[in-house]
Amino acid sequence: MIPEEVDLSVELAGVRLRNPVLAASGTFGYGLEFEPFFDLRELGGFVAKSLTLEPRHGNPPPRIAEVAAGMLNSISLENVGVEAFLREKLPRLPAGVAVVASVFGTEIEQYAEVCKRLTGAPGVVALEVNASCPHVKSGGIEFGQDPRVLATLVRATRAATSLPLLVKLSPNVTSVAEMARVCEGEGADGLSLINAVQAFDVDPETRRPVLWNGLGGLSGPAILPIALRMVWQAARAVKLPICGIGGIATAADAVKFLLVGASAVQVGTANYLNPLAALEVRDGLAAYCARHGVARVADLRGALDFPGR
Amino acid sequence: MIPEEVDLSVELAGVRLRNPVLAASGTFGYGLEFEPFFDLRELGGFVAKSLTLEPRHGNPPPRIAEVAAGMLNSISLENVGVEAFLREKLPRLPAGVAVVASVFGTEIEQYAEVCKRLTGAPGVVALEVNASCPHVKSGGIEFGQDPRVLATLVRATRAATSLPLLVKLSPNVTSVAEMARVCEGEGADGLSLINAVQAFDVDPETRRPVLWNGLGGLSGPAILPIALRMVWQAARAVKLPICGIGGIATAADAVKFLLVGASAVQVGTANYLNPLAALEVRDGLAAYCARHGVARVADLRGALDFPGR
Amino acid sequence: MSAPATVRVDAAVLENESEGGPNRRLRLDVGAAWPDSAPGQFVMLSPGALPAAVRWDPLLPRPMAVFRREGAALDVLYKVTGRGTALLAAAQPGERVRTVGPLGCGFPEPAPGARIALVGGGTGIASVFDLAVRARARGPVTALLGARRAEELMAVAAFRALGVDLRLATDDGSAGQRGLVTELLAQVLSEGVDAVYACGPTPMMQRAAALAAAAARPCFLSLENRMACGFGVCLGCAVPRSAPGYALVCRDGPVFEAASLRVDGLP
Amino acid sequence: MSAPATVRVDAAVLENESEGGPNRRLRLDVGAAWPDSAPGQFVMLSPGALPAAVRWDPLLPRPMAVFRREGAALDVLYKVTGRGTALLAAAQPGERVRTVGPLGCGFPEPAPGARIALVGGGTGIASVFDLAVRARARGPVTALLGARRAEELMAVAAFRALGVDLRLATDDGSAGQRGLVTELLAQVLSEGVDAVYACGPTPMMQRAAALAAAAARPCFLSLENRMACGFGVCLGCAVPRSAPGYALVCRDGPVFEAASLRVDGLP
Ligand SMILES: Cc1cc2nc3c(=O)[nH]c(=O)nc-3n(C[C@H](O)[C@H](O)[C@H](O)COP(=O)(O)OP(=O)(O)OC[C@H]3O[C@@H](n4cnc5c(N)ncnc54)[C@H](O)[C@@H]3O)c2cc1C
Ligand SMILES: Cc1cc2nc3c(=O)[nH]c(=O)nc-3n(C[C@H](O)[C@H](O)[C@H](O)COP(=O)(O)OP(=O)(O)OC[C@H]3O[C@@H](n4cnc5c(N)ncnc54)[C@H](O)[C@@H]3O)c2cc1C
Ligand SMILES: Cc1cc2nc3c(=O)[nH]c(=O)nc-3n(C[C@H](O)[C@H](O)[C@H](O)COP(=O)(O)O)c2cc1C
Ligand SMILES: Cc1cc2nc3c(=O)[nH]c(=O)nc-3n(C[C@H](O)[C@H](O)[C@H](O)COP(=O)(O)O)c2cc1C
Ligand code: FES
Ligand code: FES
Repeated sequence: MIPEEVDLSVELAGVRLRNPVLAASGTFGYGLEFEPFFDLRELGGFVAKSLTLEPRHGNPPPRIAEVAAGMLNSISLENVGVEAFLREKLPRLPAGVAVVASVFGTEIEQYAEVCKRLTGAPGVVALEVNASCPHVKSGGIEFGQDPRVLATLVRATRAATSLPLLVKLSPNVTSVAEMARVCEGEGADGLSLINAVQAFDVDPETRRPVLWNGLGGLSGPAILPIALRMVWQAARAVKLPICGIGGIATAADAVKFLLVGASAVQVGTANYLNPLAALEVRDGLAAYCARHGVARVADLRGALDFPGR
Repeated sequence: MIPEEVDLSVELAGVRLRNPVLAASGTFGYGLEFEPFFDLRELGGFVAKSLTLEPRHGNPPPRIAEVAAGMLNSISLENVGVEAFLREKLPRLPAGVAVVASVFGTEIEQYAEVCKRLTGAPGVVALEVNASCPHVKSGGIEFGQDPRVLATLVRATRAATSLPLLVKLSPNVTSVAEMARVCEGEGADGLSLINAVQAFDVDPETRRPVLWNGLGGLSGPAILPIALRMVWQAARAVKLPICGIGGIATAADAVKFLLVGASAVQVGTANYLNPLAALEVRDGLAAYCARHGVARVADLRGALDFPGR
Repeated sequence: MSAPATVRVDAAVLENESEGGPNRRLRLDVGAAWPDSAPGQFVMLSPGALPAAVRWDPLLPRPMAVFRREGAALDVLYKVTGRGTALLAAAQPGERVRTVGPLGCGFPEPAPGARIALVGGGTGIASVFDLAVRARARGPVTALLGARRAEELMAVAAFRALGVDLRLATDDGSAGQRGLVTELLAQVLSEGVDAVYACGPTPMMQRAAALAAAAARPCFLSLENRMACGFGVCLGCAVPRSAPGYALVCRDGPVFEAASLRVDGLP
Repeated sequence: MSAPATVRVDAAVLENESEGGPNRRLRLDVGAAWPDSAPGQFVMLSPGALPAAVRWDPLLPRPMAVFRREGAALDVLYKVTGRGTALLAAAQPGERVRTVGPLGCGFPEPAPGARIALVGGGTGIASVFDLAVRARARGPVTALLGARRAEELMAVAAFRALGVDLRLATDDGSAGQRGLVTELLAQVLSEGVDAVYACGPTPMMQRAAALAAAAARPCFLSLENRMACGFGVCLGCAVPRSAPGYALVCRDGPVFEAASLRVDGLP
């Protein structure tokens, strides 16, 4: 599927990846769910569902709804907890799958503790600190929206692990560049952006919010131009490698993120409608490179033609 | 077209409107452009293209592009200037059309001066201060994104006019509630939100931004759930009446904004694809009220069924 | 039971015809390699035929029960209720519908000789048909089908052709008994039934579960939740368990023993 | 000239057929009340037939020249280039396409007896056809049509049927002269022409304008810009005037005298 002559490998935060296409946290389960569809080693890697110290149940239904070219979710970080992940999920993955573990907590100490426990686990190549979950009242929104809180979080998680540390930023901020600089200053190895955009929808017939929680996160193709803007802004603000996320469903979408400065990309919501989406993005990216005479996909990074800016 | 029994009239910032459906600034020209399609007096009113003290030429092309369920624009506030508006546009509108004049400037003094000149012009029932244009470097983005600057702007424009003063907020902020409170504190009579969301898109074939300006504003159905979230948040933060804007294309969309707390709505991008969109929203709103036994459309305001929140 | 294989095919539409009222039957060519499915399993279908160019609205696939499988042909019975099904209704023969499946865990096999009652309400009728097909060889089957009006009743002829004991109910009495299908269930339970299998709107399933519990009979519910993925990764289809926490309809269900859920908390 | 009336109709597709290669002809029933249009005016068409349920992607209508009007039937010749035209190509007879028009200011009428050259490149051919129809009664018309390959040349038979002086150019020589259509224009200008009317890709129009200017002949360009509204309210279709500032292609054009524009600044 990959033309011989194209070198798809990239480096992200010190990790060598087979190719720049990963699957995004919360859209790829613990990887195992995609085994019926393809060999997970075909991807650059995947980010597992965000883990907390203890298992979490999440919000009552309805948790999802469809909107124009996108969806809303308010899962509220239901997950099996870090111990069950290490014991039951990780060992079942085939060797050679690059797993990025995503970390979440309601207190900074919890984040740090989860980071500690994940460090050294076989197959886990990096950690992604989810500072940006848009629908947990006591959690993500504050961490990722306040530069001081974010700094504390990055410092604590940085100290808790020797693994490469990615920080996943919230899009619900006035200046993503400021948040990017905070992460760089506190020793993060890379950034992932964006998480879902805070949103709301209502059923005019029942007059109720479509989600039990009211607020939810908007994801899917609708947010791509917002995500691309933020990656472009972050890439100009910091030197850190960036994993671009938001609405990616085709190889052309992925190319856009690389051109504005991302080193790799994550496919999210598209996995739901097409379980082969990430694989198809990988194949299409290789075809794009072959068609455009790009020998190394890494050369696309920041290769936007936008003189003077 | 309007069932007899439904009272569609609403009050917005002290202005009595025939119905709560307006057309948004920059999507309805100076009104005259829609005369081939319907009688402008059928709407609650319209917001004219933002006016500056002097005429402005705007950005070079390309200025627009299509994205998933939306569009990007970087018009950069091309307009005829306040004097030409008063001399050439306003007098040609039929009597009885409620015109909201939108005001913009690169300095606060310019805003204030434009407000002064518009005050007293026949047909102009209110002013809308565009504090939120997402693509003018020296202008909108700073006014609407910094609470202190926004406060100064509202104070100055408030002092410059006796007309009802609406402030149009930027969506590109961490807390729209904070900005809403600033406007309330400085004596605004109402809020309009949201303006277009800052965004970026790239053509992977040419590797160039799709817009000459790179950055542009995302509008259309894609942003509706973001707009609805912000109106909901603003309505809970302040007592000011709110004009809801963002992705409205059908009566059901308009109902959603009223339910989360808007007093009126503006139809924007939908006018492009359907020059009768605003009229159809008005008709559909009347039909919705008739079907649901709502005697006065004003009763829908804030009638969300979301106990405990 | 080891999970059967799951595949994605862009299946050609073979037929797409009205079944009366708002209901239609879609026949897809899923290919000979399509895995066998158990009664109660489902597929995720793209909301309408795949367009001539990408269009992202509506975005999410729609869950539909496997109504019948004949070689490479897979039938789905669906009701046009909203955007996705309206667009599916416009799919022309030769166009393709993205199909992922079979998904979920179906109905448990009835014990040999057990007298079972199947309760189908509205679109839920499609979910219990394959169970009727397979169960009637094992023991007596009573099928209770309900809908608002006669024309909304799905698959009546197909059930009739099976030769099972068939009873109908409609809200307006235009077919069978006037009233709710659960009133039929109450009757049938009093006549003697060993297990209940139900699919339909939430209030119907809550009532069916209550009736079965009162009669001390096991009750299996097939839930019709909103879904984004259908295979356990979005966590969007959660329903409350009777134990703390949530089950996923697409992965742990769609069929659940009623007692394992907090049925009053179903969406 | 007082602006002609503009209307919005959801026009039924009467025919939608291949014209060879990537080109198709769409015949719409716009109704008898559809206003007359001048050569060079255009319509905005929804990107594909109106769907069975609202779908917002793609969102914006596409500008297309009025190729021909016959009673209630309006013909558009289009090339399948991207999402919108691919979806239009799938529109079936009986489906409806939202149509707003006629829009813009068309070509000025040639002076009686004037020898005019029409230059059409690619999809621009469709924009100059109606001018050929009307102008040939007033004076000698030379039509120069160009495209990449023979099969991409639009409307050759229709031009031939008009009996105008017709010359073709293709990049690969598969029809007419090998090379650019503007090379034909250089020839024809040297043979003697009073005015040039051109529509096509930007480089073609820039070259046509330069050639006409060198020959001191007036040159009218019909521009094919991206548009959102088509009637002057989005300000998205701006092109630089030779005087400071911008003109709107949809309102001030699509036809402009070349000298009034900064043609090197066209997008
Ligand atoms: C496992 C499973 C099997 C199913 N089998 C069938 C089947 O065989 N035949 C069939 O016709 N339907 C079946 N359904 C239901 C079907 O998925 C929905 O009717 C369909 O998704 C509606 O899509 P739509 O786009 O037309 O409606 P939408 O526009 O999405 O919705 C229309 C209205 O229905 C509501 N709604 C949407 N989805 C659901 C839902 N799942 N449950 C309750 N309300 C909803 C919406 O809020 C809205 O008010 C099944 C569902 C599940 C989970
Ligand atoms: C007044 C006017 C009259 C026109 N008349 C005709 C006609 O009669 N027949 C016909 O086939 N076409 C005509 N066009 C051009 C037509 O509008 C575009 O080809 C069409 O919009 C492309 O839509 P799409 O969705 O298929 O392509 P898209 O997916 O939008 O685009 C495909 C590619 O073309 C580019 N593109 C899109 N629109 C334009 C444009 N307007 N100019 C240059 N590049 C563009 C895109 O950037 C992309 O690379 C006319 C344009 C105008 C302004
Ligand atoms: C249902 C759902 C659950 C998600 N869960 C998580 C999560 O646990 N942790 C996280 O960092 N991001 C989570 N995300 C966000 C995605 O990883 C991604 O950042 C976002 O959806 C934008 O990308 P997309 O448009 O491609 O989906 C979730 C998204 C969805 C739709
Ligand atoms: C092309 C274009 C031009 C606009 N110009 C203005 C403007 O001059 N002043 C202003 O306040 N808003 C302007 N807007 C923003 C709209 O008024 C509206 O706030 C925004 O588009 C969101 O609404 P919508 O999704 O319904 O379009 C413009 C929007 C578009 C698409
Ligand atoms: S539908 Fe996604 S987890 Fe069940
Ligand atoms: S296309 Fe909107 S102004 Fe010309």
